[in-house]
Amino acid sequence: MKIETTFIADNSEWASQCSRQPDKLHFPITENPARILSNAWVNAEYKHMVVAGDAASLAAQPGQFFHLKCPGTEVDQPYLRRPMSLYGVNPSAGTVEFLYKVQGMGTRGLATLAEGDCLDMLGPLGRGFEIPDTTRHVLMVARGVGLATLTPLASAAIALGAKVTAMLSARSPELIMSKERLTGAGADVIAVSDTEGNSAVPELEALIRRLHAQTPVDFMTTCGSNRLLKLLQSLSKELGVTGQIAMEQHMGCAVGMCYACVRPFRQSADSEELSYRRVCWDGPVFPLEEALTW
Amino acid sequence: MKIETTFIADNSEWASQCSRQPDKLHFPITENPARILSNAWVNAEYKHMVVAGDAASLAAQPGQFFHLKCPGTEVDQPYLRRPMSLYGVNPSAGTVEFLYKVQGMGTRGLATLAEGDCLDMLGPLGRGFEIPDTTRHVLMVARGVGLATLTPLASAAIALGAKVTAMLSARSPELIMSKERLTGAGADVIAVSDTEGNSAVPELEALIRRLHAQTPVDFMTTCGSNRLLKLLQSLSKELGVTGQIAMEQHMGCAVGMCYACVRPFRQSADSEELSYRRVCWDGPVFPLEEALTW
Amino acid sequence: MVNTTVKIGSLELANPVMPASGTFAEGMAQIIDINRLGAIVTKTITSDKRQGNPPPRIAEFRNSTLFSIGIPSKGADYYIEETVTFYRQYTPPLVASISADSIDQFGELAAKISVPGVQAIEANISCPNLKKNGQAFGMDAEATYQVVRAMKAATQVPIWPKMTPNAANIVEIALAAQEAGADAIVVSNALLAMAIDVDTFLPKVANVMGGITGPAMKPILLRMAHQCAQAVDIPVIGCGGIESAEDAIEYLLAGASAVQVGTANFVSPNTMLQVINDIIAFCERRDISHVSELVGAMRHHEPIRFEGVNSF
Amino acid sequence: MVNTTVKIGSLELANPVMPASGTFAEGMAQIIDINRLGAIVTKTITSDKRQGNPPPRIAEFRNSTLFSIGIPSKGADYYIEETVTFYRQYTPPLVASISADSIDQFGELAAKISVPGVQAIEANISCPNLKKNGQAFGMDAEATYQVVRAMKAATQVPIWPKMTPNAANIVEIALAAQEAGADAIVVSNALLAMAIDVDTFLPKVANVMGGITGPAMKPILLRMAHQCAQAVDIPVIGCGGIESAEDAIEYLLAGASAVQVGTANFVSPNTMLQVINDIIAFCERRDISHVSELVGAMRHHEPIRFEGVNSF
Ligand SMILES: Cc1cc2nc3c(=O)[nH]c(=O)nc-3n(C[C@H](O)[C@H](O)[C@H](O)COP(=O)(O)OP(=O)(O)OC[C@H]3O[C@@H](n4cnc5c(N)ncnc54)[C@H](O)[C@@H]3O)c2cc1C
Ligand SMILES: Cc1cc2nc3c(=O)[nH]c(=O)nc-3n(C[C@H](O)[C@H](O)[C@H](O)COP(=O)(O)OP(=O)(O)OC[C@H]3O[C@@H](n4cnc5c(N)ncnc54)[C@H](O)[C@@H]3O)c2cc1C
Ligand SMILES: Cc1cc2nc3c(=O)[nH]c(=O)nc-3n(C[C@H](O)[C@H](O)[C@H](O)COP(=O)(O)O)c2cc1C
Ligand SMILES: Cc1cc2nc3c(=O)[nH]c(=O)nc-3n(C[C@H](O)[C@H](O)[C@H](O)COP(=O)(O)O)c2cc1C
Ligand code: FES
Ligand code: FES
Repeated sequence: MKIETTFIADNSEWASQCSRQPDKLHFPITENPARILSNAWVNAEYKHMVVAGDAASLAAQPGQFFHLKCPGTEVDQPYLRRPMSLYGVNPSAGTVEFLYKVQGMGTRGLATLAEGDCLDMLGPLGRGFEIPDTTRHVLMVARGVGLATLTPLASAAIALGAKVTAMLSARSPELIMSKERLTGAGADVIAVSDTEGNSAVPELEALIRRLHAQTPVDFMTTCGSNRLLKLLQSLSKELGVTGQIAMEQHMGCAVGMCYACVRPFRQSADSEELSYRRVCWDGPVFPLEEALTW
Repeated sequence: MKIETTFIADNSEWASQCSRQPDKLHFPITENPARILSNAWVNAEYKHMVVAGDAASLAAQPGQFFHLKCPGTEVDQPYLRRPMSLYGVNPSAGTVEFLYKVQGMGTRGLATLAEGDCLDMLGPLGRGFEIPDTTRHVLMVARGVGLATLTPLASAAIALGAKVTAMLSARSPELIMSKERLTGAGADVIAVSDTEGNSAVPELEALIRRLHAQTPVDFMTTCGSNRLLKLLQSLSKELGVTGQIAMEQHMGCAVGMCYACVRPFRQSADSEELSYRRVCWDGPVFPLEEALTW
Repeated sequence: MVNTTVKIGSLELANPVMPASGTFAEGMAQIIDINRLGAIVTKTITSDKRQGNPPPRIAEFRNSTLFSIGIPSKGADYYIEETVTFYRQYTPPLVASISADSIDQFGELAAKISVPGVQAIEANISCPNLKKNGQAFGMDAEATYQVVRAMKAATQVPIWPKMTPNAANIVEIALAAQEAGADAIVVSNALLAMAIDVDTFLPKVANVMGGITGPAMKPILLRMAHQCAQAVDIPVIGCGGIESAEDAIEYLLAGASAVQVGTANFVSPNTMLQVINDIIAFCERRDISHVSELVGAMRHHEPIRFEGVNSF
Repeated sequence: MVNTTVKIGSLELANPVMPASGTFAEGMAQIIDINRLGAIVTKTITSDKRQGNPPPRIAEFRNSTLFSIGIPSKGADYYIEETVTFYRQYTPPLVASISADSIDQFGELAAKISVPGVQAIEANISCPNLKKNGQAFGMDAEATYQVVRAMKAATQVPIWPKMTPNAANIVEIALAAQEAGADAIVVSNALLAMAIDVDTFLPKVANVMGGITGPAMKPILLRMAHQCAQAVDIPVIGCGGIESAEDAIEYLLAGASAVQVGTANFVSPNTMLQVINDIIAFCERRDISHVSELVGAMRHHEPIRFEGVNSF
């Protein structure tokens, strides 16, 4: 894909303050110093960050992600960037959102950002979800971080005219996030949790079968969890429903250059032939039936 | 030199908060997390830092120094410590003072320290000044950073019953520091500067000769400057006055282990035989007549 | 106006900055104007298709990274049809990087990919992951000589062997490459390294060992580039740990005629353009009219002046 | 109670932590209780007196340092009279480190310093600064064999040759050392490196090249320690970039029986004691009753489970 451009990237501009939004419209992916609008805790483990996006980042699609340069501290110096899914984008408000779990050096650094600070973000990256235009009922099954990735898909599907059922699973009810956001977008939300004792795979399976019996599901998505992947793979096969999964892998470049982020995939459904694909560039969203459980 | 001790160093203690002063009395040199009492600018280039010292550091002598672990920032991570002369010590108040020029990565880090912060300081280190007990008149000639090193010598010499004349040289009168402190200690202060046009070597030489004619100088000290060293070396030889110089060199360990900080010295006055000595351990104070100009 | 052109043998580059093999791909064209680069260097390919090493393939340290990728390759046909076609849309010369299992295959692959659009071929004789314990052609002067000879015999396209820093006698190997007719040498690839997770007792990359790259490695690889530049007459292209113009200038001062930027492209895809801009600014500040004046311009400390006293 | 003792041949150490040669001296006894160390290793000496390299001798990077010290030495007599006498006041075994210009001199010096109190002799066959371009005995398996043989013939004291990471074939050299009767090997000394000040165009150390040390080097030197530990039967003492218990444990997992701490002693003289304390705490947390259980305990990634599907 050749990008038509006479634009000469001026990096002094790029490197300068985040208040300036350099004109990089010619490039679909930008390394953009974005201004933080807010970065608040949603529960004990997760933060919700809203930034002012440039034109390129405002074109982000559900399932795509950004590669974030996490600020260092005296002790932590995260050398590489960290991938984060698009949690929301609002082109008219000019905002891009992330929902992230604070767990290691990089995300601890992200958590230190305050309103007005600068976040160097590279993106949007990867291939997002591709829901067939004819889709009538999307089932999203998400746990933990997977929620951040799936949430923006709901509005997109609803905009297509589809019904969306979001099954949210978490360790405890307090860790269920995005319920309001999903309901607000018009999705039906089913929340389950380990402490309530209704999040085991057999129970989810029964739930999905009931749902499908009521309003047939014709697109299934999930993210991250191995046991959810297994469940959806077997159901999608049995019920003849297509679907996609968003995968994760440790990344170097996030733009398809380093081949660090590979995972094995089947060439096609049921194929015995495997090959590595780059999560960052060939994905992170892949056909459900080609993913390998691990 | 064997240190008598049954003390087992407990590093968890050392590594803990700076508010605690671990009992390390048995060791003459400690790696001590000291609390910052103040750290203020004295002019556009220099800061004056006061810390709460432990027992070992309160025993510091003029001419000795500390090796300071300078805090890092997101961009700067000074890996090694930075040597800083003792600028003042007050055992009864429990304070140790530094006067430092903010110039590079390490000193920029030091400059970020605020009251209540922790400074990991190793010391006291090196061999300080040794003024013969019979000394009657000490001449100190200092420029820039050299001042920090020589200042504590004034009170020590005065305590010995000697008269002290301090010649302070700087680029401009605003950069003359410690005048009050020296006068307060009982020293005569002569301040010269480049902008006033009275700091050239021939003028200083004439000044010293006049001073010596009035009240014979019997001990000369200087620090850091090559042209001042040259001047004092020739005068000390001609006038038969002994003296010492405090030298600087880039350091690794500061405790005589790495041999990074060597400079060439004469074996004795006028000797043609040279050898390297460690500024940190054999010095930083050396006999005036054995130092080499550079 | 600073003249930034450099000559690498018969090839003139608009400026001395290019990517290091394996750290650049088509995706970069969606982020920066790759027409501003001195050259384009692609990921090493083999003649056949290969999958590379199992994941995890990457670990991160404070100032460097450990990669154990292997040489995943879509093969020579894909390269000629897709990769070369893609880069022919752009102006900088395209440098292909190849690897092979035998000396003959190095020659064959060089011949095969000498298609219009390929303006130099890097010989990756140094990939630390491909051969057991990193023992590759580039560890040995004779094997290096043979590989370069085979490639030179097979094609008119300039050949740039890329040295491995795991070799002790890198100067000897550089001389062997020159002797065999190399048009330039790239110094160098990545040092073999490893790391273990002390919680799980597992190696941080599945392959146990990988190549360590990034700024922390610069002083070692700079030393090697300097040693090679002092020994050979052909141009040396410096590579290793470059993330700023100062780093690139350090390599030029040490004797390199051009530089390759690797891992820094991952940290910031704008790095190479920034390096070019800042080299120009550096030259302007110091009244250097041609970047090539920096090449080999390192000075030396004068012996300590003992002012009439005899040294010991 | 965690048992921290380790055996290095016939020598039993109270714990596996000791200083690296050249990074420890008498001054340390004024700061920490050196009786808590596993062993004491002194700076390399030569038989004669030497001044070492001209300053500047040091440059600092973000996570490593470049030292070009040479081997300043007060000679063997001073060592025996002053240094050994000093350390005999302390309990940990004293390990002398020696260097020489010829194989015979290595033997002679080993014999000379085999005085009561010296409990092992490290052979610094790897000092990167002493010989031109760092070419030292340790670059060559045959020379290493000869040096160790000469020393073993000259003394009953255990001999620990210290490998140079600048050698490509470190395993071959380790095997040669073992063959010659080495009681343990230390892996390893510092990699040769350099840096140039882009303002002055001067090298950052007067000698142009020096040894690069510190945490940034750990992944490379750990790899070498692991390779050697897999090849030899004698104990490997790991060295390079250790600044925490985790670093030390990484070396143990990779197969080292003990470790040496170098540059970290400069950053914090308490490092070694901290490492000892934290290794004990680590073992307690994980119910490891003897530190030596960690030696070589690295596990391996299982090949990707393809769940019934044939692998490619
Ligand atoms: C495409 C994609 C989208 C993602 N979206 C989100 C999201 O929206 N919200 C969220 O909370 N998390 C998300 N993650 C996971 C997130 O990238 C990791 O939590 C983060 O990198 C951890 O970095 P750290 O330094 O805090 O943790 P550490 O554990 O200290 O990281 C160490 C190294 O491992 C890598 N790493 C650790 N966990 C992961 C992981 N799960 N995936 C990839 N690399 C990892 C880090 O990038 C770093 O290089 C996503 C991952 C991918 C690949
Ligand atoms: C015994 C001794 C006492 C000193 N006392 C004082 C003092 O009281 N006040 C004061 O302002 N300065 C003093 N200095 C100088 C002070 O150590 C340096 O200014 C400081 O190390 C600079 O560090 P930086 O990172 O800010 O500068 P940079 O220039 O970034 O330092 C780079 C490297 O060079 C070393 N370095 C730079 N200049 C010197 C120098 N002059 N001496 C030794 N190493 C240097 C640094 O330690 C560091 O390793 C003293 C130096 C010595 C040797
Ligand atoms: C992810 C990755 C992949 C690489 N692949 C190749 C390769 O295919 N061929 C090659 O010659 N070098 C390869 N290298 C080495 C780089 O070209 C370069 O020599 C090395 O990274 C040192 O430069 P740096 O420190 O700037 O990264 C690779 C490096 C990385 C980080
Ligand atoms: C200042 C300095 C001096 C050294 N001198 C010697 C020496 O005399 N003999 C020796 O075998 N190694 C010497 N070394 C190398 C260290 O013993 C050690 O092998 C190296 O520093 C790597 O360990 P580190 O990363 O923990 O520092 C020296 C290292 C430094 C930093
Ligand atoms: S992270 Fe580099 S190819 Fe995916
Ligand atoms: S700084 Fe290490 S000996 Fe002086």
